[in-house]
Amino acid sequence: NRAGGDSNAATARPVVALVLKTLNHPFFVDMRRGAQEAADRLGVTLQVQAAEREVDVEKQMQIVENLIQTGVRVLCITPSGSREILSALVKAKNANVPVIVVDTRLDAKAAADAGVRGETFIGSDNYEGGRLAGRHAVTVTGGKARIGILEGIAGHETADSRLRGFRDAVAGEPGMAIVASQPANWERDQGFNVFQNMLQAHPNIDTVFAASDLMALGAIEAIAAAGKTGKIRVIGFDALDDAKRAIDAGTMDASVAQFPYEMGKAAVESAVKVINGESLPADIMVKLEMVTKATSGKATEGSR
Amino acid sequence: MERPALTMAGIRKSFPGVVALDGVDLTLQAGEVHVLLGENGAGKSTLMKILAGAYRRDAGEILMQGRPVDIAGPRDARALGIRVIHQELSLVPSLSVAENIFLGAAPSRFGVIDWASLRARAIRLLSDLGVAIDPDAPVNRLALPQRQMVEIAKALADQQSASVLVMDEPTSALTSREVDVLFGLIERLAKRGVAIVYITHRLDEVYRIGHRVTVLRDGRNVSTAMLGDTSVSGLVSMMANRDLADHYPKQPAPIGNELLRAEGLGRAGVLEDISFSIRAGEIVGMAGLMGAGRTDVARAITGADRVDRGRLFVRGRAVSFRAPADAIREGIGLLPEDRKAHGLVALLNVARNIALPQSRKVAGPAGIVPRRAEAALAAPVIRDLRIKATPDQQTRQLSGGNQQKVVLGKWVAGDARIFVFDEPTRGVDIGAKVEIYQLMNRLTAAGAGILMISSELPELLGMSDRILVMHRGRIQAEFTAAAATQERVLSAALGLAGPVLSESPARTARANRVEG
Amino acid sequence: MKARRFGTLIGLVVLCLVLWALTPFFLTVSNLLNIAEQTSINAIVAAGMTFVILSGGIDLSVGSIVALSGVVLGLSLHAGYSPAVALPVMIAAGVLAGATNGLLIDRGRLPPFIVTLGMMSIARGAALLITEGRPISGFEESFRALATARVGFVPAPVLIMATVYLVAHFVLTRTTFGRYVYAIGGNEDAARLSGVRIHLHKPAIYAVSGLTSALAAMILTARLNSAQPIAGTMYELDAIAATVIGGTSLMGGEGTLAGTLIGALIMGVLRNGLNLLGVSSFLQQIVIGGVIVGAVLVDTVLKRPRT
Amino acid sequence: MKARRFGTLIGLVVLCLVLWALTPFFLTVSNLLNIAEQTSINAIVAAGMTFVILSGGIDLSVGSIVALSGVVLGLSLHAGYSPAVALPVMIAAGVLAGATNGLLIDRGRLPPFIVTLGMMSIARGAALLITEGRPISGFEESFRALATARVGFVPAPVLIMATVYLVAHFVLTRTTFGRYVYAIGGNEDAARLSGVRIHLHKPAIYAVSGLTSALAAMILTARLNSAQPIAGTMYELDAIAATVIGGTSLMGGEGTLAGTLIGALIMGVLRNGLNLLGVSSFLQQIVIGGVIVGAVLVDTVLKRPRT
Ligand SMILES: Nc1ncnc2c1ncn2[C@@H]1O[C@H](COP(=O)(O)OP(=O)(O)OP(=O)(O)O)[C@@H](O)[C@H]1O
Ligand SMILES: Nc1ncnc2c1ncn2[C@@H]1O[C@H](COP(=O)(O)OP(=O)(O)OP(=O)(O)O)[C@@H](O)[C@H]1O
Ligand SMILES: [Mg+2]
Ligand SMILES: [Mg+2]
Repeated sequence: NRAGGDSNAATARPVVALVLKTLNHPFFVDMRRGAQEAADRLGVTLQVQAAEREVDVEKQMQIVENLIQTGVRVLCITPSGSREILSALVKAKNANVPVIVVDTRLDAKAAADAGVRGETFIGSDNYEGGRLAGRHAVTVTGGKARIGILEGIAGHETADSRLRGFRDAVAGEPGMAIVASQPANWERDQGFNVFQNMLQAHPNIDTVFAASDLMALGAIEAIAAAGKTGKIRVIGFDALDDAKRAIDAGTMDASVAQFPYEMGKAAVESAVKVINGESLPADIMVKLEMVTKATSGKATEGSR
Repeated sequence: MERPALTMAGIRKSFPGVVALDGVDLTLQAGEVHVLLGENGAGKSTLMKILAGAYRRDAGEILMQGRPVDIAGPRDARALGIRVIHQELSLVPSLSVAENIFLGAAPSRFGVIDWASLRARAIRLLSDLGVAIDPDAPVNRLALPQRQMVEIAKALADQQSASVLVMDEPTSALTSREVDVLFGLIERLAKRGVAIVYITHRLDEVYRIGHRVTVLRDGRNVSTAMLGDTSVSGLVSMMANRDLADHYPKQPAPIGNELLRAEGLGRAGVLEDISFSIRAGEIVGMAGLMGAGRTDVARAITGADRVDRGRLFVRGRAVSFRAPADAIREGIGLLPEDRKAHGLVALLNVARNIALPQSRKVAGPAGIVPRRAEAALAAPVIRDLRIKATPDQQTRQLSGGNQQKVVLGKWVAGDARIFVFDEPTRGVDIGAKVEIYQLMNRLTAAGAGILMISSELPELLGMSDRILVMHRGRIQAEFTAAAATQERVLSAALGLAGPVLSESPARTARANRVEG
Repeated sequence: MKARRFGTLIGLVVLCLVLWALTPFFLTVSNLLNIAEQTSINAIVAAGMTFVILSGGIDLSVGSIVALSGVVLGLSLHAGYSPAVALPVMIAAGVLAGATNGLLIDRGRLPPFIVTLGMMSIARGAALLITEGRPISGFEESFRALATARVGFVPAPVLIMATVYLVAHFVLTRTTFGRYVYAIGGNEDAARLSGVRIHLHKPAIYAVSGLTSALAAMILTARLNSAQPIAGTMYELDAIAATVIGGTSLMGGEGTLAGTLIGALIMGVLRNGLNLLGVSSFLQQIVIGGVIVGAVLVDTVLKRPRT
Repeated sequence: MKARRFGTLIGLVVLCLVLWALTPFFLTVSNLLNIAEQTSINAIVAAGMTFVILSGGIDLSVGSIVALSGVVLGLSLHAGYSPAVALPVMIAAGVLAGATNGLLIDRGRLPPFIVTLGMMSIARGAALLITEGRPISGFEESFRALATARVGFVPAPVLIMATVYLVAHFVLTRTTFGRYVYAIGGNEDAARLSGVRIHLHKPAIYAVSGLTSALAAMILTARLNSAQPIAGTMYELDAIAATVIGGTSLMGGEGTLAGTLIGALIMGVLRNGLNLLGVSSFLQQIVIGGVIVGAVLVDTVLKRPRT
């Protein structure tokens, strides 16, 4: 049933598909760039597709279904839903398209039930990242802090794992009090507004954890507007370029770096190995790192 | 003869499936009142819409003062001094009366409106017209006749530059008092040299103000003549290509049992102590000046509006209507005053409009409409009322008079026994009027009762068995057909006469009624 | 009306021809089935939306009702109820939410836009609240068959879509309720004065939209093997676009279900084609926007009467 | 009309009283200034939206135009142009996008919903394309003053909002253009027959909406010190909600800017209050939805004529 794909593959370079959650977020933009770099280097054609909204797993499923029609050789995917995407991956399996899972793990049990096995998983753990941020907060505050949290879109898996990790890390510390936790929907301007409002109710907040840097950057502007720059530690997630600049400027304390560029690169490299029939390890873990003022120069280099 | 102010020659216009105008000529002299006559759908409004720039003509030419002109849009028409009062009202409901009058022509500097001068000019214009309408009131607060007066005022907003004034049935919503004022104004304008086209279905008006007449039939000229050289029956036979013996062919039916009785109906600020009855075989006329509350009575007894006080009986049984559907179930049908707003679903075809009140019957208990069932229901109605349309035509494509007939047809098709007709012959041609009167005769002969609200006194006097006269939300007087004269009805409508001039069956009945 | 439907159909055919010329992957049986299956959810939501828009209203809450009825379904199934119980319950939830819209619009005389905007927020919040924001996943094969089964070579969602359209078309064209939908949309006052019980039919119209949203949720849940409280985001825009591309007037009173189906297919074909062609995501948004406007433009030009 | 504005104002006052009773943080000068500042962006977008809705249209593209004109601004500033050059350029971009909407709607006789839905997708795609999906951040203090400066104790965005409202109010109530907006919305045919140049004014109306979107983008970019291609998502719903809560009829022809401002404030106060009270994220959506419907319901009940 893949006659079209075969004739295509015979004449042209093999096609590797990278299906992202979205391309609206710098995180995935970086991932694509890493992947593109590897594709150019290794002589494969890279097809990048993404839904318009990060959480739209049904649209992602459609993209997978459509790409299968074109006879791609390998499918790299950052699942918008760790269980929901399995239906699409079953279809990929039935069409003999090997799958490489990036950034967000498949739900192990559900994947086993569905009989889906990714060739490999490339990424870092959001829950671990959250814990890293939490432990960092404990260290730098000396175990005593009044914390405000900016949550992501309610019901969003990635945001939830990061938050759980952070909460678990500070839970054991009696001095670490989470005084407010509000959703800012992963948006910069909502991060601003929500944190501005939070400061009204809790002027003594001294530490902010934002589930993504976009919200953290909004909070930084709210802090500046309140004239409290330097008095409130801001810890973000993703180590976006803007965040690193803020860390260098001292307006932000730290951000958890996930190195999406590396993930993208590794994804395409692994895909080529699959095409060549080489075997892959079950997991390719990309490091997680706390980017602080001390490390930021190095971190910036690493992700490019 | 001096050069005509306006010449339209060989005008053609077709719509998908209809040739509305087929080479029509019209010549207007400065200072004349030129009456345009024709049956419903003859093409009068279409011809005037071409003049107004609302439609593009397919062929033909238009000359003003002998020079050919191109009218590509409403602005061109205005610039040429052409002013049009359209048949279907075209006001902006949420804007004030004053703003509507000067819409598109407000006094302004650098785009900033001079409100003081705008108001002052509106007040002057309205008082010229002799109407007491608040210039600051939004138009959607006005009743239909008042809107009509605003529409007239709007066409006269800058009379200085007007050379041609078109009035498409301006009096169809007016009562005699406003008609008199309007006619005075038309005469003044004509004296000043304005060429006036006057479209009407009220033949009595034709001789009051017209100088010449042009008759159209089926989109073609039939004739143009000096009015002095024609007779009413001559005009009628030109329009309809047949003779009408009697304009008010009233045929008294045997009066039977009481069908509907209202007792002391009232609604704060609108209606007070409305009591009357309608019996089988009876046509009860209702007269009154603009805003007297006749429409409110019609709505109150058909479930369209709630009432605060009073009781309603159908065939002696007390009823209370929560919605028009309840009244329809009791066999009451309302022909509303404003067909565009309340009568028609313009996007639905003729058959479905006619069948709408009868949906339950057409469909049967399961609610499934058999194919062509509506067309089957509508076909005889279209034939009987001589509606110039096919069952499948969208009603918005019909001429005004034919739309009116469709609204009427909705009730004729059903099994209503009590009809409330609010201005039933508005915009209907003379032939169709007689058909409607004959239809009313047939209905009463079959035992129905009719409440006929009308602003045309001759029709009320000609067709009613009894006449109720309203004044400021009350029933001011009641006349038997024999006792009613134009003068007596008018003075009651003005509130000059005593409360009841003749014996009133409804009131007597109420006085004698034993509680319980 | 016929010319109009025709116009949109021409748009669809042209689009297909263009894609056929551009990519060999487009015109294959498996891809066309693929498109039909992917279109089914939007098409079903759009069928209910067509009722609402024909009646002169709008329903922004469809996406949230998809989410809410979906999680009701998910929770019922996980609580151990069989699909025979869970499905009626979830459909009731959708119908109820829709009817609530209709009641508020009718009794409160509120603008449909605002009521359904409120419901959009409320139903979404409720879906998140009862699941604590977590998806509910993993259902039995018997239930998942609603998305995965094939009858002959036709996928179940396509069959469900076809059934919905046949029934809805019958209701709209052959029943009094259908007539009333058009009459209310064309002129609500005239309809009321003609004896149409608006208080009964308006809530029913929005309930239909709730019903189709629930049916879409059923397919979606089976398809993803998961009921997500964040499902259905932006479905309202897709459904409205399909309806309007299909020639239904947002003023109400005019339109057909066949048009809506064609509208939904245009969107489905377009998305599929852009994926097949490997058009970049950003460019896709531009092309989709352009085609939406273009499709309606072609249609309007074809339909425009000479005046 | 007056009663109606009054009704919404009552809603705002009641909301404030409730929040005052529930939390001591609400009624402080700094918090009220916060609210005013946070409201400014939505309020400015809603001012243009009010023009469009008054004229009987709708503009779904405002959020995307915010993003597009924002990134145009960001790129111009980063390319080294001074704000004196960059601001006119970005405003031109917004006005152009709006005017394009208007031209398509007017000349193509297309439904505003569809045209602006298309533009929503196109402008968003364009913003993403020219930035490759990345934000453009870090601007000079001279530019950032547009968001951070204070005149007396009044934040600059609040001043800009006030200016926009004063000018827009003047235009709507005192100029021929403003009255044509109402006339076109109230009865387009009548306006045309009265000689109003629809072909001129309709594009202008949508251009106004593009203009206010660009002004909002200016504040947003200065405020966040970043121009993002994904900025402004869902702004259309907030702006429409503010307009309709403020008593403007979606049918066109009726409404005031004062109402829209109150509507925007209701939404701003509500979001602020929910943050202050620490209401959970799921519940927030339910409460916001409820208040939107409730506000309009109260207003409608107060305004309703007895029939
Ligand atoms: N927009 C339209 N589309 C299709 N047909 C139309 C349209 N407007 C008018 N017609 C048709 O053109 C013919 C002439 O209509 P017109 O309105 O000019 O009649 P009229 O003489 O003014 O009648 P009335 O006395 O009833 O107002 C009618 O058959 C009508 O159905
Ligand atoms: N929609 C409306 N809104 C506000 N006031 C109205 C409305 N319709 C009518 N009125 C007012 O109610 C009063 C009675 O009007 P109604 O239409 O019943 O009078 P009428 O006797 O039927 O006169 P006509 O039929 O000649 O208009 C008038 O003062 C009128 O201004
Ligand atoms: Mg006419
Ligand atoms: Mg009346």
